[in-house]
Amino acid sequence: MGRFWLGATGVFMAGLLFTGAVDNEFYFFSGYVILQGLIMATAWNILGGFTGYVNFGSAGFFAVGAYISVALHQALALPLPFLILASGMVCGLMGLATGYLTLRLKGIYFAISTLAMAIVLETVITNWEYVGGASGAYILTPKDSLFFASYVELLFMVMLIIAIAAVAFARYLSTSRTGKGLTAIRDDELAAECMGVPTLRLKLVSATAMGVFMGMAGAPFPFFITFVDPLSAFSLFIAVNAIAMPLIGGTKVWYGPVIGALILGLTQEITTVTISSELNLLIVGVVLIGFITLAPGGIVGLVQDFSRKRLRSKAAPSAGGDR
Amino acid sequence: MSAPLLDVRNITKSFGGFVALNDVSIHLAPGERLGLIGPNGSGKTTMINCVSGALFNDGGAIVFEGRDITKLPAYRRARLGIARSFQIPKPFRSMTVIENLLVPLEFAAWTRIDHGRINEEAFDILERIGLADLAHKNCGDLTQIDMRKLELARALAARPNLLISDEAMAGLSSEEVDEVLEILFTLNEGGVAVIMIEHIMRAVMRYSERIVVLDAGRKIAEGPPDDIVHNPDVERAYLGE
Amino acid sequence: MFSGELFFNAIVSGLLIGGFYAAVALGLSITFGCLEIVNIAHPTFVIFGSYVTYILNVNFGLDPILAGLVFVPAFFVLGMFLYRFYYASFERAGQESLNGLAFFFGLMFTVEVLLILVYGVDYRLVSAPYIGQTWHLGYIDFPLRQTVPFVVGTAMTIGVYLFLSKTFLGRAIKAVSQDRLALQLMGADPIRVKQYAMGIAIATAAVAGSLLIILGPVEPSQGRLYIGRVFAMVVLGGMGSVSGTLIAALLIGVIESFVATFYGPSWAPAVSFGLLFITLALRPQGMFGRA
Amino acid sequence: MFMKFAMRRRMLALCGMVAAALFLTQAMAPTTARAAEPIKIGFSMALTGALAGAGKAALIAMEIWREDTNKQGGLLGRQIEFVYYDDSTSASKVPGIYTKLLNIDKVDLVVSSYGTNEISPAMPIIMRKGLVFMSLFGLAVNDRFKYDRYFQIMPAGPVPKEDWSRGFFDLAMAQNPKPKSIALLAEDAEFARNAVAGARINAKKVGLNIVYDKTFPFGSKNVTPVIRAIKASGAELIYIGSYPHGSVGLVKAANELGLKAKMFGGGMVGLQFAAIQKNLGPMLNNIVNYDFWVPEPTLKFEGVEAFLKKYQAAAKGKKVDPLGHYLPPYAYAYLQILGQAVNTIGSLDQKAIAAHIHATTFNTVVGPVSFAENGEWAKTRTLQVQFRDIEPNNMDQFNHAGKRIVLYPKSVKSGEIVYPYK
Repeated sequence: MGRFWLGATGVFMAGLLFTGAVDNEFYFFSGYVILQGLIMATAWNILGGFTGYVNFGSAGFFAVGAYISVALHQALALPLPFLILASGMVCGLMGLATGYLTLRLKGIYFAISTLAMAIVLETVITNWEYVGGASGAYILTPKDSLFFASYVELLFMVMLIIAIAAVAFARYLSTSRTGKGLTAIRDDELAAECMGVPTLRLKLVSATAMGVFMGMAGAPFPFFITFVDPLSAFSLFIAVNAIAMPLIGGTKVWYGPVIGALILGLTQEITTVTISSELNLLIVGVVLIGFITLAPGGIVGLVQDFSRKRLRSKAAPSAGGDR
Repeated sequence: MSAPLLDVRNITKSFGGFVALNDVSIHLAPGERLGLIGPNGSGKTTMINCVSGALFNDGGAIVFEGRDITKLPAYRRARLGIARSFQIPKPFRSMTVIENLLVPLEFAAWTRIDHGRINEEAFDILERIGLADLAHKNCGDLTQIDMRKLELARALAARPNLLISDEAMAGLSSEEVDEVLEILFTLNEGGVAVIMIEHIMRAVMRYSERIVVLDAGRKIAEGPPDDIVHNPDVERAYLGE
Repeated sequence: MFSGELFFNAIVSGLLIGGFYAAVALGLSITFGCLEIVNIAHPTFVIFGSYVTYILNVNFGLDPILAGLVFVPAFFVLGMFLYRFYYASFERAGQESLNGLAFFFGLMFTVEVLLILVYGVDYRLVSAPYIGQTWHLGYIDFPLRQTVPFVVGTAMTIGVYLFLSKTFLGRAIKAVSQDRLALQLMGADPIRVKQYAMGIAIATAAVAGSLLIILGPVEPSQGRLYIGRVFAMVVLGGMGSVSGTLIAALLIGVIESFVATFYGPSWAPAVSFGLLFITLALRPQGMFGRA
Repeated sequence: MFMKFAMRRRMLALCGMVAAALFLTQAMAPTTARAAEPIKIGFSMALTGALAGAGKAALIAMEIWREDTNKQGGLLGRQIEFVYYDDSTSASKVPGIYTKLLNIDKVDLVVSSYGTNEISPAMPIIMRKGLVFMSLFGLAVNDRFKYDRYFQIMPAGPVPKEDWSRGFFDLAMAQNPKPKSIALLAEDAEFARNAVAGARINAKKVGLNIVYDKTFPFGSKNVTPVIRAIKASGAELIYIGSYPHGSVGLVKAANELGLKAKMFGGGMVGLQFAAIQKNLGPMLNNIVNYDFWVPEPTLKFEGVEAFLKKYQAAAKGKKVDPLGHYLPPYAYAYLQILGQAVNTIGSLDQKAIAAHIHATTFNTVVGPVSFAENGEWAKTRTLQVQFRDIEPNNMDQFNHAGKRIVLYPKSVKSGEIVYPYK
């Protein structure tokens, strides 16, 4: 068991302890929203950050996840874990299909088709009366919350598990041989292909994984919010966050989106209850643009540059004139 | 003639209405050094794009080591032993020099190498090419000549039987050209067949055992360098009517 | 309920709205098609154009179209500045794919929020003497509220088409990303050419914005509704082909109008985006583009 | 090694920052214990995002109520304080906000945000705490939750979906000869779809033939084909559920195409707002549409004019509806009811307050209000008003009687219907 898994287990145990020790539900609601952002950001980054294929339709995957959950809950009253798995599977297939149709083209076409796909999906769900269509659907919070004090604590732990799974998968991808192939694709796809990297297959793997985790992030949403309609499920804010968090944190490494999600998510939760106004939204936009233009490597990139400089300036006097 | 390593049979490729390659055949023996020349827009790059799999030809067939690879995607061809360098260097910019070599080692050559010795392999290649000092440098900081060398080193790391070198010397000084030629000669001595596309005539003439000339998508001449120099068709193609 | 009256009116109505769509897609056809800059914030600039139109119309009673035209030079400069910034930040470093795209995304979001900060989320409307009037030709209706945007939008598109094919700068713009050699032979500096091209593209947004607000009320986040649609038109029309974009815009207008008239209006957006999706998957060079 | 160390140190610093930020929120939140403790009313409100226009107008009205009440001595002799956060019209923020209000800010009373989407996410939290929940313009939220301390101020009526359009149908069926056919059209979002769903039920009940029944996409730009299809259907009545953007497009298209019908309107949101009324001008004439308050003599309840005067003064330059007829009086009234109930009971005992609200008819700026079992108005007072003699480009006209005649319900009727529409 590596240090990562020790850390992950630590985070999980801390989460459990937190649910046991803290009564104040506010933290769980806030935590849920931040974790949702974290999963979305990590999922987005598996494709967008690792291979450079931008997905504008994150909200579409998320919403489909949420609505699969609504539909199966209504039809079969399946318990939450099954709903999450089903949503993950459907959205994974969706990622695979979109990828198969468009990933052979230049990245920009993929970006546009995800945008188009999100709108097609919104239209479909708006007209799908079984899940409430445009009028929305109510999902009453189940009474049973296992051994947790309240249902939101259960949801919080569920999200924590999904988050750990998503981050672990992203880490596995980026540190494995596959990860090297993905990086090669991002740097130069043609060169990668000519160096023996099966680019289409790797892109499909990423697109599928992205879909799976976005769907999983969406599945518990109806239970969290109790009333879901297309406008709240396909919210632009979700799509913006899924892109902004990795870009702010750093797209090249698996922990970039995690850092971005924690910082941006916390800031958003804090500003909501302190200084909220349009200015607050403006800050997100300006910070995003600022990072993209000034620090394209995100926070991780900044830290790396900084420590490299420090290393150099420390090494300089002793190694002076060596080379 | 021994069984060819590469046999390009009557391939055709057009873009919209523009015919870039028209019924061109090329063959190459194992370990042979072939020069591919022609004026701008004659179809050289299209040809090697078709051979390496970056493009698919419309008609004709490509056979490599007796196997029809016409429909194989580029990465499969790389795994079979066809490697190429690019005219405009395409390094993996976010990686260091040695990491650039690990990509072909781990993908193209994966089934043919000892997985435990992969870093040593990469170092060996860098040493042979003369880039060992720069192994951990970010490849964005390389000079022009080092960038060209990296292109070759990376192609080499794919453990090819056939190396296609696409204008590896464009823009280099006379000494640098010699340096690259030296590398290509050593490579060939190791048994790798080479197709060299080059505008620098001095280099092609010195390096090639045989030369193929393309003009406007057709093969207009083929033969040893000395014959090609005196071929009237070739002269016309280069100098105009 | 199928009748000649419905049928021909559906066609006319679709063409009228299609002319307006062309005006919105035109700028993107230049930036995306010719310059390969993925300005997904373009529709938001159109909304911005609507708001400046609104200001002049409400405060000075200026005709909306005139108001849009007044702002064309300012938008032109804005576009040039935007390209300079884009070039310095992304294109020069070869980072346009991921970061450039995300930049426009952030820009869209920021402009939208700025408009909300200044004007709130209320719907803004303009008044003009022709809004509400209708011409009739037999049983076919030409509501001026849609006919005026159609005429102006189509005229602008044709104007830009002529400019691109007949002038030196226009040809340079068309060559700038496809044919570097031709550009060099023409002796044009690609950066300057792109700068002017972006200026023209954003300038069209000022006019398209005035057309949008003539058609109906405008609020800041509305631009998003158009992103997919205009990209659909540019891709369907064959990247960078202004004439193709015009045809695609008219076609999408007519298809939407048919779906709305004869089937269910609520499926209209899925139809045009579905078309885009299928085009991308099967024939990415566009329906009217060359391979 | 050094890099790792530097990294770890920076991570530590980061964690520190996060912790500090968390601490700050705690510190910045209003502190609880204080002498002569005020009563805290907590709520979430859409101050940014799509519904910010409504949310801000509601907040202005609520603040007027707070000032008015504090001047008269507050509640239970204590001054009133608001603790509110912006949900930015994003439903996912609502649960967090209400748990913060209840668990950290320890508010004494809660009221809702504006609109169905932002009300229902708060319900499970409020229900678990057993608080009285006054809600602002949610449509049929309690149908699913069945919470007996939920009270909704929008005068939809006990069966919200159907009561909503009851007036429209009562008016239509009272005409001679009776209309026979109806077209139904809904914009694709929650309220409009529900309103039309109710209209569909009503239409079937009175035996109307539904000749057109479609929905169109939210925010659609080109509604001309829709109006043309409706025109071709030959429907005598046209009932529409739509949002501001769609409403404006539909009214303009109907005029441009010379749409003829016996009655046209119903559930069009947007026609209640001054800016849109001014822009549409005479195109509005004869449309019969729902509304909640108009300056007709039959609706001049005690206090409403004084309130609107304050509102209109406060609304200047705030990017909200300048006249404030539609929503603000109700945002004032839902607090009025809560305040009256608290003062009568004399404590914050939620059970007693809820029981009292159920049992009482309250006098408010929107008239007498009493609640049904499910927390909706005991009887619908969704007005059907008809636009009359509207002049172009004149906003002030809507501040006076005679422009929006109340046709329904009978209790507040101020004129007779002009029939047919065109």
